[in-house]
Amino acid sequence: MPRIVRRVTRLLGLLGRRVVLLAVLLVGVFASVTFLPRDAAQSTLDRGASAAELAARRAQLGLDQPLIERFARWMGGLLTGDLGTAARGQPVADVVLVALPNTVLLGGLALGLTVIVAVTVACLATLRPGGPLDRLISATATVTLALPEFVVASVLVLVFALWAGLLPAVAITSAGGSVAPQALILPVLAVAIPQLGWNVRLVRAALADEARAPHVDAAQLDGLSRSRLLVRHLLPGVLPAVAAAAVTSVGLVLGGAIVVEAIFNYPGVGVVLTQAVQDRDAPLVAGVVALTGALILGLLLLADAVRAWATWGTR
Amino acid sequence: MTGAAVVEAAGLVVGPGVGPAVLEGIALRVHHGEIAAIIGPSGVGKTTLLRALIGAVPPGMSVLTGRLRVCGHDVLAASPERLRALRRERVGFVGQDPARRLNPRMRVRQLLGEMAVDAGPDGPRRLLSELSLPGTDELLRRRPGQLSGGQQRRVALARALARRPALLLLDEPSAGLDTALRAELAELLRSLARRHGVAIVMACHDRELVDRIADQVLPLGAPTMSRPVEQPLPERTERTEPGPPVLLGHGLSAWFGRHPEHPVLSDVDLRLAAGSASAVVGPSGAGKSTLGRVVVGLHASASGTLELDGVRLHPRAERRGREQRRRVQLVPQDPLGSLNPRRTVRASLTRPLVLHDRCPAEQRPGRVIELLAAVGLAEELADHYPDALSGGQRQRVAIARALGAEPDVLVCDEVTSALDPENAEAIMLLLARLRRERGLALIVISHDLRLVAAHTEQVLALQHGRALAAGPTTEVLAALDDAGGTALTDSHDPVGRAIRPAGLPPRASARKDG
Amino acid sequence: MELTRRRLLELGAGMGAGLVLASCAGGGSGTGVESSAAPGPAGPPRPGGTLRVGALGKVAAIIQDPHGSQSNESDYLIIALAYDPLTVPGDPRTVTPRLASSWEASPDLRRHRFALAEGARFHDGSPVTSADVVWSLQRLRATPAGASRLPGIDPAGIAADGPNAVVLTSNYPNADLPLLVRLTTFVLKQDTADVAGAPGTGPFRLESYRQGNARLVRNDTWYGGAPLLDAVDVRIFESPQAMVNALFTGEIDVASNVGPVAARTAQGRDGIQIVRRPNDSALPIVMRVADGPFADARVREAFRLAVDRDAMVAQALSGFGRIANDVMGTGDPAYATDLPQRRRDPARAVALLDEAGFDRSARYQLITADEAPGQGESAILFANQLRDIGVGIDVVRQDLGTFYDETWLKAPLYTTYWGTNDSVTFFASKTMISGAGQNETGQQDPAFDTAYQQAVSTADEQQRTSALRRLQEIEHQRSGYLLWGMADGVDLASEKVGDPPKLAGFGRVQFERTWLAD
Amino acid sequence: MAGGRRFWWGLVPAALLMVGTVLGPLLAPNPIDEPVTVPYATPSAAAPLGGDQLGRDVLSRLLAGGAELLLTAAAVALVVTALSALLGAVAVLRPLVGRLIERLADVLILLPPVLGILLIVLSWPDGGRLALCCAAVLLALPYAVRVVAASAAPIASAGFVEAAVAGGERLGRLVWWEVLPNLRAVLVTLLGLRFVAAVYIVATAAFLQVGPQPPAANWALMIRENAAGILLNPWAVIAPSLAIGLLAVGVNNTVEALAPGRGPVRLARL
Repeated sequence: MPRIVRRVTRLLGLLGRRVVLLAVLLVGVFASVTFLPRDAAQSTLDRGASAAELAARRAQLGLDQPLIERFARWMGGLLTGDLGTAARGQPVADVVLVALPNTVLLGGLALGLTVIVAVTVACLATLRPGGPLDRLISATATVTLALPEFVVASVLVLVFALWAGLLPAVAITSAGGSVAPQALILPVLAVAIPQLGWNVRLVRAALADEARAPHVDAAQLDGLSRSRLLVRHLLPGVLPAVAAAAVTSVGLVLGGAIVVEAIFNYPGVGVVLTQAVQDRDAPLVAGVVALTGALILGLLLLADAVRAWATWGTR
Repeated sequence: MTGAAVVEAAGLVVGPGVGPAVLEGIALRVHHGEIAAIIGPSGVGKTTLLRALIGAVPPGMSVLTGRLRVCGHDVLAASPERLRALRRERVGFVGQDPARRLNPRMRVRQLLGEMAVDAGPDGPRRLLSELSLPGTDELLRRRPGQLSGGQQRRVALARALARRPALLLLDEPSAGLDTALRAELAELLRSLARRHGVAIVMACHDRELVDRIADQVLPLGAPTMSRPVEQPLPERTERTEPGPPVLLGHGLSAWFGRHPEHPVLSDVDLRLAAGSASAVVGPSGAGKSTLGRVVVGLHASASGTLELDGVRLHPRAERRGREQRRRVQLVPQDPLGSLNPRRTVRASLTRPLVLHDRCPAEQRPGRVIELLAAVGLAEELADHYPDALSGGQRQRVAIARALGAEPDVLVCDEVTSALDPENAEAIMLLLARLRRERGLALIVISHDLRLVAAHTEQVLALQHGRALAAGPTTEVLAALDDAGGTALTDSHDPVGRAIRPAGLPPRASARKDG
Repeated sequence: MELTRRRLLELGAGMGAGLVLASCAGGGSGTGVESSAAPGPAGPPRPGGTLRVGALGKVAAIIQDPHGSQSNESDYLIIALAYDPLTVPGDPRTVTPRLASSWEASPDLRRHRFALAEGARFHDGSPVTSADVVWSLQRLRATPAGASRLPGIDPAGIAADGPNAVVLTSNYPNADLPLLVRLTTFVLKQDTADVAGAPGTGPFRLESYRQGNARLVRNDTWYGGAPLLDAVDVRIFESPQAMVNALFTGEIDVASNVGPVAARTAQGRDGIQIVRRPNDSALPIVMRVADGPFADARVREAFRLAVDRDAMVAQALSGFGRIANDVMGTGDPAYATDLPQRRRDPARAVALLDEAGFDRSARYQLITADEAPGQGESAILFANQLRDIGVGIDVVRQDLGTFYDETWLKAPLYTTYWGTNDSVTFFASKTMISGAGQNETGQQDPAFDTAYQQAVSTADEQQRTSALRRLQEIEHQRSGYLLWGMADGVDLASEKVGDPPKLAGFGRVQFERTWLAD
Repeated sequence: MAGGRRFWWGLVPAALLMVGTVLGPLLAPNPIDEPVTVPYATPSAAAPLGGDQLGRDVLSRLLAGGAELLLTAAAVALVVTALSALLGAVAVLRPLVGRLIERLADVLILLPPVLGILLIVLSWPDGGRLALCCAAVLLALPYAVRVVAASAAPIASAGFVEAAVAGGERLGRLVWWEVLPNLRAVLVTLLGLRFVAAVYIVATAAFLQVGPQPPAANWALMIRENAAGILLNPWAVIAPSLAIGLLAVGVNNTVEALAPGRGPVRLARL
């Protein structure tokens, strides 16, 4: 089947290009953290440390070497899986690999929730375009568009944790480091809700476009029921758009996680990232971006595969 | 054929409610086993009538007055559920362009199974055999994209028949079928009507099919749009002496993106004499349009030499000299997109005058009037917007705009393909007249061999990007006709014209080819 | 509220001028404790139960080295439970024995001999020897902050005196040495290679540590008597808001050092004990004495009269604190309570400013940072109050990194934060004597310097008290510090927590007597 | 123009809200930085919405806090829309530029936007509001250009543009006269969405304590500052939260009311 081979090579080519892009991004991030005012030595040493101690610390952190050399060494390490050491001495890999799974759990659940709810809500809106439900959905979608995560999180904590006392206000990690399930509910909602607005509008627009396709008009003339029309004739055509929307949400979900983790004291990588930026810790920041970037690359590949599968027989 | 009529329509008026109605005073009675044909030029409302029969009038229009009963139900007063049941069990509708009306993601087995009355596993197989299609598993597993044009049309028909309908509505059933398949279709429809008692109503352009099987014929009135200006159709434009070659192309090749290994056009030579009209023909995908785009400089990834009066032309229009860009002009294919919807006709025509400063500022309004007259359009059209004009009028304005630059070479890329026969003929005559009066050299890209034979002297036939034959039109066409005649037609475009459903803009993603 | 190394640094040097030998009788004025809202559990203390304690800290800044500088309160709490220093803060004696059961100084106040407690053992059962203590103190002295944590003690000055005693020799007579070793002189086994989680001698043993959270179980063989709790779970919290929410929804039992707003929120809820620890932290406004617009003492006096101290305590600390009298070290037993308390006197302030030729048309910058709850708010309020005497103040907020690099010790007018204020001489030695390590006001005052020397270098009680009095008079009269009030340290605890720690400052880590009602 | 009733229903409340936000500072009953009551006081006559962390009147700060957020977000939205219109049109006419923009958009998917804000604003020490605007524009531009390019593609391949190119028109004229006029509906809708996205970014930046600093009255800062006293006076947090939501909905409805109704346009990301 030459077509399979051609399609796979195209996907790999796409992946290859994106890996290069990730490398470019890492250069940008590493350099920008380094150029921030004050450097890692000043940020992590005690106040009132003497100039000598400062110089010694800079030498220890390698800050006295040229940027290109430091970045080359770090990237070299990246290839062999060694993410270098953070400004405070712990290996970057340990810091990130402990925190990243929690953020992936939070982000993954939020993304899943967002996509499922967005598709169902968009379908409901499409059943009666322009109807009261459709207008209500687009209005609420607009509201959630604008509400930043910390606003949603504050209100959720106030209502469900402090007033109603139903859910824990804070994510408590058990000894093994995993977060109790009911402590996940509010953070996931806080990250998912701001994403809902975008995804509902996108899927709604994709459904509206697909509804104008001739084969949908033909299906209507065949007297198919509304729900069958939606599931068998509209939704398959919309999958690529849903996949694309979900993937672009990943970056935003990660951004949201950073904000929500501080409020729920959630042991994720977001908190590590903000502190790393305060500490001007280039290896740690670049390490986090590398791992999250790799994660997003995987998801992008998945979305491409979905798009390729969805348009398999039609070309 | 006695018994209750399957379709009873009287005094039907369908229209947008404001302005002239599209259909007036329609009366139709079709009994079981009877075949009715609706005939008339395109755009007169045949499809609208067909859709009205099952209560699916196109958006923006409605059935204003009249009585309509189908299979014993009053369609106009039916509730949505009643209407849905009627369409689901009693009426099968097969639209034009089946390639786009079959769900691209469903396999043939599902397409038929979804509507089938007898849900047995071999139901789809029997349906396919009825339509002389191999009921093999391999075919049943295919998706519409993997079927030929003819196969797609028959699968669509099979899907309509799967529900054992009492009434079958067909829109241009014979389009895209070659002569043999059209004969089979006629047989099938006749047998459906006679043996299974199915009432059939079809909108059809194909006189032959109508004469052969239609029991009654419903002609719809002439189109209400403005009458195009035309002189009587001379048998052939008289031949003028071919002048010195103005445009020479040698070893022209072109490809898409960064894949020169799959060229769309390879090693084509082109010779265009001043004042001559040469056509470029060939099936869709042969590279006709690509050649035109290379000539006007819209296709950058091309190679080979192109010379205007001996001076080399850069493949990209932006890099060509101002005078070179003035002397070669393009008339685009799709009338819907040939004019900027946000600009009045006057603004569109004034622009070339300014760009190539053909005349001082104060003379420009007068010049616009002349251009409109040259293409046979009334002066007051100047202040209209394109959406107020018909397809034919828009193509004429596009030609006028090209003339504004007083070019030496005019590339017409399928300018008649979206027009009905009468308008197409008028445009070709207009081009012929302009050629004579202004010594224009014409490159006419078309798949309408009848027009090409009537109005061009030279022809270049392309197939799969290669030059098949070149030379005087009459000899080349005759030679190719003897060689089986199918070389120049293709499965999609019949000898007649593929009517693109008016009003539907090309979907954004449609790639430009052929 | 972000924690910084700075807070730990000042505690390292120890504080309080308590008499070296005799435990001073008079209780400190400010160490009284009130707790409102729910009272503690009634009945005798009972053993058992796991106490879940929340403490502030950044996951990115976690550190397990007892001799390192812990910027997280959570890390310090974990270390203070698992390891023992020589002496610890106490009430009423500000220096109470821990690993050192007793200590005495040579007549010239330079050689201090500490006797080790009987039966002190490491968690792995091996006894504590003077070699372990010497090795630990040498290691502490070698850290970058070592010199300021053991001031005046060179590495050579740390030596064993037999198996159960250690002698510290100071370069200058220093009566405060037992006080200085109170909080960072944690003792480890000699030549411990990996200090993280190494066996300690404290009341609890470290069982597990993960990303800043830790579980410590009771050390039954603790020489100070086995604690009542089975175990202590320490939870790290990035923000006080998250910690307080966790307490309200019952996920932790104690929220340590939460600040005034959380305390007021707790007043509205039942089942929450509010533990107020007065004189916990100072939020002075620093006016540079050496140069700039505040070099003239009259201008400083005018600013000290322009501040509305009661309004500051009410608005910035929500009432959880007391007004102060511009003298640092209010928790010191020898604090001069009889100095005249300054009150708001705008008219006098304006007169003084004009007399000093102060330019009231210009705008001045008051730089602040969010280091402690109430600090940012106090700056904004002070700027408003100064508008009443016609002085335009722009409040500039900086992040902590920039603040400590560009503002601290340099700017003419800024706010700062000092924790645990039970020693006047500590502040004098740290910030006000000429050449002091952290001279925030740039003060060079010979009279003040001689008063300080007399206070620390005499063994005679009478001489020491009069020198301390003289010191505080000068500070009250012309120092650069405008100390408008002292914030209470506030902990919140559920009603079933018995005997929560009640000491100001870092006394809050002492959970060895705490117990849980069932 | 969209249907009459829907037009007024969307426009009037939104316009009122926006005018109220801009004129807010003038309507504030109490000075915005003078404490009028006890910190986190519950609503009373002196302070209808209670006190904030310093006892300042929440209502006054609410009225004063909107103008800055609205103007910053509007500025960012306008710049992003204008730039993306030009770049989008050029992208479809010059495939090379198109591919470059595509790569940039791909890179940005990999970068968490919050980190982007932090890096840009912190590298501009006292950039304050301007730094925040530049960060917001830089982060939003690639996606916006993608939206415009997606809508401009069919126009660029339309006959009249190709005829113009063949006829010798230069790029500038093609963009300004041929492509952009046909993108009016898309651009107006894009402006609405960009505004909503800008409100999100400016508010999140304030939460991360970059950009405008206390004691400025700013809705996002209010939410962060008063989070500690959320149980004492919930209004100190709920009021600004509602305000942010209503402002965004108001502006978006205004834009949708103004945009010529062309059905839901294919919208892309933030």
